[in-house]
Amino acid sequence: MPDTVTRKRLEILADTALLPRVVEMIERSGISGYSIVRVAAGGSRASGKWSSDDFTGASAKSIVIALASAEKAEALTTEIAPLLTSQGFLLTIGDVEVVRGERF
Amino acid sequence: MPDTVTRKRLEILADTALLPRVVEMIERSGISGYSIVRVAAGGSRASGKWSSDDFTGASAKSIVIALASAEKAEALTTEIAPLLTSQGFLLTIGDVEVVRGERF
Amino acid sequence: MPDTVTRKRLEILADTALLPRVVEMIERSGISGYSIVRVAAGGSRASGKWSSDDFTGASAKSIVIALASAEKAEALTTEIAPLLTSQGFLLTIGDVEVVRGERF
Amino acid sequence: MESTAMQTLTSPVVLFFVLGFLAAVVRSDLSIPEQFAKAMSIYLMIAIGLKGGVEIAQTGLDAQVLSAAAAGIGLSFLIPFAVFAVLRAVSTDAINAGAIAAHYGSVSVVTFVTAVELYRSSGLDSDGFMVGVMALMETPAIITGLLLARRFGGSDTANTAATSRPGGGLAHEVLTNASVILLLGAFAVGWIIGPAAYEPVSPLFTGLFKGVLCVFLLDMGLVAARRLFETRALTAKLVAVAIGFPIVNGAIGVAIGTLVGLNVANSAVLGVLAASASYIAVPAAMRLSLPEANPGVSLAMSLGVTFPFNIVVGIPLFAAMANMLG
Amino acid sequence: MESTAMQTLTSPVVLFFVLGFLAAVVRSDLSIPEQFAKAMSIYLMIAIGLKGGVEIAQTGLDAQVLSAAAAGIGLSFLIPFAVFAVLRAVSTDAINAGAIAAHYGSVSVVTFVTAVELYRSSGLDSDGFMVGVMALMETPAIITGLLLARRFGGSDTANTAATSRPGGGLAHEVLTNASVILLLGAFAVGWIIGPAAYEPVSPLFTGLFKGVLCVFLLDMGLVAARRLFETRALTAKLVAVAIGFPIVNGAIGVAIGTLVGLNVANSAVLGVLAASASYIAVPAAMRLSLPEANPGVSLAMSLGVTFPFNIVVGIPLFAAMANMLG
Amino acid sequence: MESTAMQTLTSPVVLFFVLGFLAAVVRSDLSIPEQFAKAMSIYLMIAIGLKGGVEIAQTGLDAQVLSAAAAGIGLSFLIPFAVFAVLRAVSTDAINAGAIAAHYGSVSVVTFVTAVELYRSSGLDSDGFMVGVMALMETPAIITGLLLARRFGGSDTANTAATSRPGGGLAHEVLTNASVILLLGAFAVGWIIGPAAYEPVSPLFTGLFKGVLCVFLLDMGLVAARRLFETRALTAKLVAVAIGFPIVNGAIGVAIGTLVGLNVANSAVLGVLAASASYIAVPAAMRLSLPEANPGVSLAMSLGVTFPFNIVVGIPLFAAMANMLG
Ligand SMILES: Nc1ncnc2c1ncn2[C@@H]1O[C@H](COP(=O)(O)O)[C@@H](O)[C@H]1O
Ligand SMILES: Nc1ncnc2c1ncn2[C@@H]1O[C@H](COP(=O)(O)O)[C@@H](O)[C@H]1O
Ligand SMILES: Nc1ncnc2c1ncn2[C@@H]1O[C@H](COP(=O)(O)O)[C@@H](O)[C@H]1O
Ligand code: NA
Ligand code: NA
Ligand code: NA
Repeated sequence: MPDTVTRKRLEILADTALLPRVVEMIERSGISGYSIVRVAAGGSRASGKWSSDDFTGASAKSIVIALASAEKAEALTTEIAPLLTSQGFLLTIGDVEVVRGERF
Repeated sequence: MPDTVTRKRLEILADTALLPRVVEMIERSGISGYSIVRVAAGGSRASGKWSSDDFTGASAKSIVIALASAEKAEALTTEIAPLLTSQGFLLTIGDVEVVRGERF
Repeated sequence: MPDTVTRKRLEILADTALLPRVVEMIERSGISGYSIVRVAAGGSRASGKWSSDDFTGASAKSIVIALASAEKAEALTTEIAPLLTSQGFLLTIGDVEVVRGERF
Repeated sequence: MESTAMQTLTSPVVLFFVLGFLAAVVRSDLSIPEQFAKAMSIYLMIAIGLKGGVEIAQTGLDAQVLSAAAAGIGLSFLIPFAVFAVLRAVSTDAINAGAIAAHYGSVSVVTFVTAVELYRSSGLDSDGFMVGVMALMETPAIITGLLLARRFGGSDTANTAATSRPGGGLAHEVLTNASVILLLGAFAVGWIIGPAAYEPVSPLFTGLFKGVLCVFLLDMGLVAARRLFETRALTAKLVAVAIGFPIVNGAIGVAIGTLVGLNVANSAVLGVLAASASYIAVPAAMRLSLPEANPGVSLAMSLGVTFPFNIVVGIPLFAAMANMLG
Repeated sequence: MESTAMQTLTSPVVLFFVLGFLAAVVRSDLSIPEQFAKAMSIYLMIAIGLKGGVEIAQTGLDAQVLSAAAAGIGLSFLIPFAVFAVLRAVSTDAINAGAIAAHYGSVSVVTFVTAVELYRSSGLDSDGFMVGVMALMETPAIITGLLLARRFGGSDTANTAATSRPGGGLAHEVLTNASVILLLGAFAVGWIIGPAAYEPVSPLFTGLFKGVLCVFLLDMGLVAARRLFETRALTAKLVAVAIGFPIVNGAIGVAIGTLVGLNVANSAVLGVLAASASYIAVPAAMRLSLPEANPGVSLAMSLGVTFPFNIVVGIPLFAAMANMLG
Repeated sequence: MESTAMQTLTSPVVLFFVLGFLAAVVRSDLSIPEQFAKAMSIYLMIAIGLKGGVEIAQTGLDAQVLSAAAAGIGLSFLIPFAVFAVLRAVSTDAINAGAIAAHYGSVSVVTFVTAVELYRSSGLDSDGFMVGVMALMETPAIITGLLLARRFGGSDTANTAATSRPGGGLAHEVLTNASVILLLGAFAVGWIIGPAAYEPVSPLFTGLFKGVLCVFLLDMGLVAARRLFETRALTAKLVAVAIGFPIVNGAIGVAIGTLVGLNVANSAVLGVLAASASYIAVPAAMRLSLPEANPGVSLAMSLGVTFPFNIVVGIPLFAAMANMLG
């Protein structure tokens, strides 16, 4: 098996309407790239259920996935932290093995 | 960097038609929320390939993502375990770092 | 809580057009199944932004998720490694707990 | 009748189905986007509901209506018993036999629509109220299928799963099902507004109807062929019964239609409804209420075998039967 | 006027809205695929823009045009002040009051379209340039709403968030908003091509228009009812003001329309525009510029209460008012 | 010819393209949902295939048909050689030169459709069989492009990747490609059913055609402009050749069309086909068979430069050339 190294996998759950701000922060943090997946539906005790079939798009959420080194992950976490409270974003950071880790 | 704590990231791969039952279980377990992502296609040695382009929707799968404390994750796992066998759901539990972990 | 064991969660970010090759490799590696999620948009410092709303589908990406034992994960990693460079795929391997791990 | 058979095979609707089927056979990457296919099926249900209702508003309630409705509901309740018995005889387990029986007791909207269109092209005009009959036939079979699976399947999942659902149980599922709501809702709207107010919306719902049906059948061909060839669960016996069911059920439907006094066209359509098997509403209900059943088998039968059989052979066949009996 | 009220309640457009609403009330699983709904709203905006432009190409610029545009822009800028004051009086915090005020100052494209169609059916023909007026009314309210939230909300987020966006700030957002571009762009295309070149595209944009509107309103009914019942943030007071706002704003709109010299039909439509509240463009802008506001509240009010009220009561009411004043 | 140029620039089809292009230039957030765009392209291919087939059913096979087919296939095979040579001269590496050459040898369905519509509006009616010619021109260029890349690119990936695919290699990919299946399949259906059976589906496939084309070109404008401005790989030299290619290839197409005896309209259309470059079928094939090539470059050229050039300048230009030679 090729050599692997440990990197961070960041997952940010954010309002689709606010993605431009998240992307901007990722770009500023020096992370090499990101990928966005649409959330189809969701729910929480705080605000009830929603579904992407609601054509207003007002509740639509997306998940932004970014692979990054520990330092860049930390930089992004610091920057995005205020939005976690004010906008109800969720951020998780997990450890993953990657091949050719020098890219991140 | 803001303080982070370790929480569980649960991922449940389930039939889209059966999501109401999964959601009910999540709600009962006291987990604060969940997000659903559609699976576009898949395959297994057991049952061959499928794609969401099949308009009957009979094979459609979704992934439910829920962030939770270890205890709530355990409660959900116990409750959902029977369905893993009878309905062929897949459940994975991973460790992730989160900011403001008191929410989960 | 039911017994859990540790397994690998592989995530491969690949061009949607090239998925048949990825699927072939997964099948060859003996992994029991896989699920595909569409990426809606993304960006990188290398090649700029793209969105799935571009009807040509030329930049479209997908994420392939596969749960597997450590050995099968290793087999797939070895096989897919050349494509990580030539095609710009991303592969991450994370540890997750699963119930009924004998299936993978 | 011969003219109907010919019309069937050279109708654009059937040819597009064949095109889709062949495309899947040669493993083309052609596919119709999921949400577009759903949009077309919503369109088709609204259009036939609406037109049926407008027709009732014009012609008033016919003496045949109540007989047709009773015959339809009866068929949907009872067909599953026969289908279940045959399946048990070819050694299907009770859970799957119950699930498949529910599919065959219920109906296929697209088979109905295709039959009505093809019959009309050959001068056999069925009545608007048959849309209502179809809507009534969608769900009774689900109840019979579940009862049989539960009674003989030694499982009480059917019971628990259905009743533990949020929103409350099987009755709710059966009555608020999307296709029942769309068909009966659009039917009611058509009945209220009548022909004058239908006029301005007719370019969408009448003008485009046959064209949209062609495109939808292209997709049906793709999906039917993929179901047929990619499912690993289909045995020769199951293929045989999936051809036998529509022939027998269709003949019974035509006969009962004639018996209760329906005219030739309506009897033929009742035959088509009895012969057809559900592949949208019932599979979804079965996943919820009978999750141990394997959806691969029932769909490969209803969509991969029975649907193509009805489109190509069944539709002209039931017209011929109705002509003979009528 | 009575005829308008009757026409409203038996129009297929309104009945499909009611059908969708009821389907959601009985918790049916019916849903319209997201991308199909977006496609329909794009279609509706192109169609009305295009037809408005073609009409201007035929009739030329009317003396009423400038008055109507000025009245519309004025209403969009000013309505938020009144709405904001009322909301503060029923103890909404300043941030949410500002956000809601922006919704009510702006307009609902579908309410406009439905009104124009229903008025036309009862012989009340408004002018094509009213589409342009609607497009101009979409965004000024966003500016007022943000100013109010920022001035009284003790937060400068509104400011920073908007100006820190890539592509440059609020002005850009307001001018390049998808619906503004579509409406004014299609309007310009219609104006350039004129009636002769419109002819070959009219089967799509005129022929299907009312039918598509029916299907879209079915979806509006579903979404409105779900917003109304699933939002936990709606209080009785907020429901009351969400009914009061369209009545008062609509009356003001009709009055100002009559004052600046619009004819009866155009005054009624200006009333509808003033009475209606945005549920697509403004919520998106508010998420970006005023993220502390709760989109659940404003949408439940505009979509769950005000929209149904306008469709069923408001549209005939403003026609009656315009008839009385005109 | 002048009338054609004028018609082009004030045609709603072209104006909607310009609108989309401008919307992207001002960075509007307007976008057409992905599945809706795919649905429109499926619709357009079925519609032109069907109408072409119906026309053949009426007129029978013309003496020009075989010449046109041979000319088309020849052009698709040979154009890539010239394009490849030019690209190598402006120092593109062999892999990318091969990929781009395949794009230019193949065709753009929408450019074809737009040309046929615009020509028809100015009285220049091409024949239905040209749809078949287009379908035949879609894929030969893929083979030439791959051969060139493999021969001069020092890589054998092209070979392995294609042949190691499930379903079996390049030939399969080339023949079962979704657009080839749709175009030729619908063509065959049209030929079988003929004009009488086409009648009931014509409201969808003829009535709506030009309107749908407008909406699709709106999306093409958005995507073309975004490709042009967001790709970082486009150099001034590449923009220049992406304008030079359609002029030269188009002129050759018109000349060969005239030489093999096609009438003026068909020659002009053959010129448009030669001038146009693929942006759906070929990019997908290249990702599979030549993954080292950068899709950003080829798409920015074919969609961002050549497509707009052909829509605005090329279409009237080739009509003028054909008129001069014919
Ligand atoms: N614990 C969680 N795990 C996953 N998704 C969540 C969680 N909590 C909230 N969400 C998502 O965020 C949305 C809004 O949640 P909230 O802001 O808590 O009302 C929900 O509808 C879910 O889509
Ligand atoms: N090991 C796996 N990793 C990821 N997804 C899987 C795996 N096994 C099965 N699946 C998904 O579950 C579906 C049904 O699998 P099965 O129930 O094993 O036939 C497949 O089509 C995949 O979408
Ligand atoms: N670090 C990353 N994390 C997540 N996705 C990425 C990352 N880098 C690249 N991508 C995805 O891969 C696409 C192509 O990236 P690249 O090949 O680096 O130009 C981007 O548009 C993203 O969708
Ligand atoms: Na049946
Ligand atoms: Na308003
Ligand atoms: Na070409």
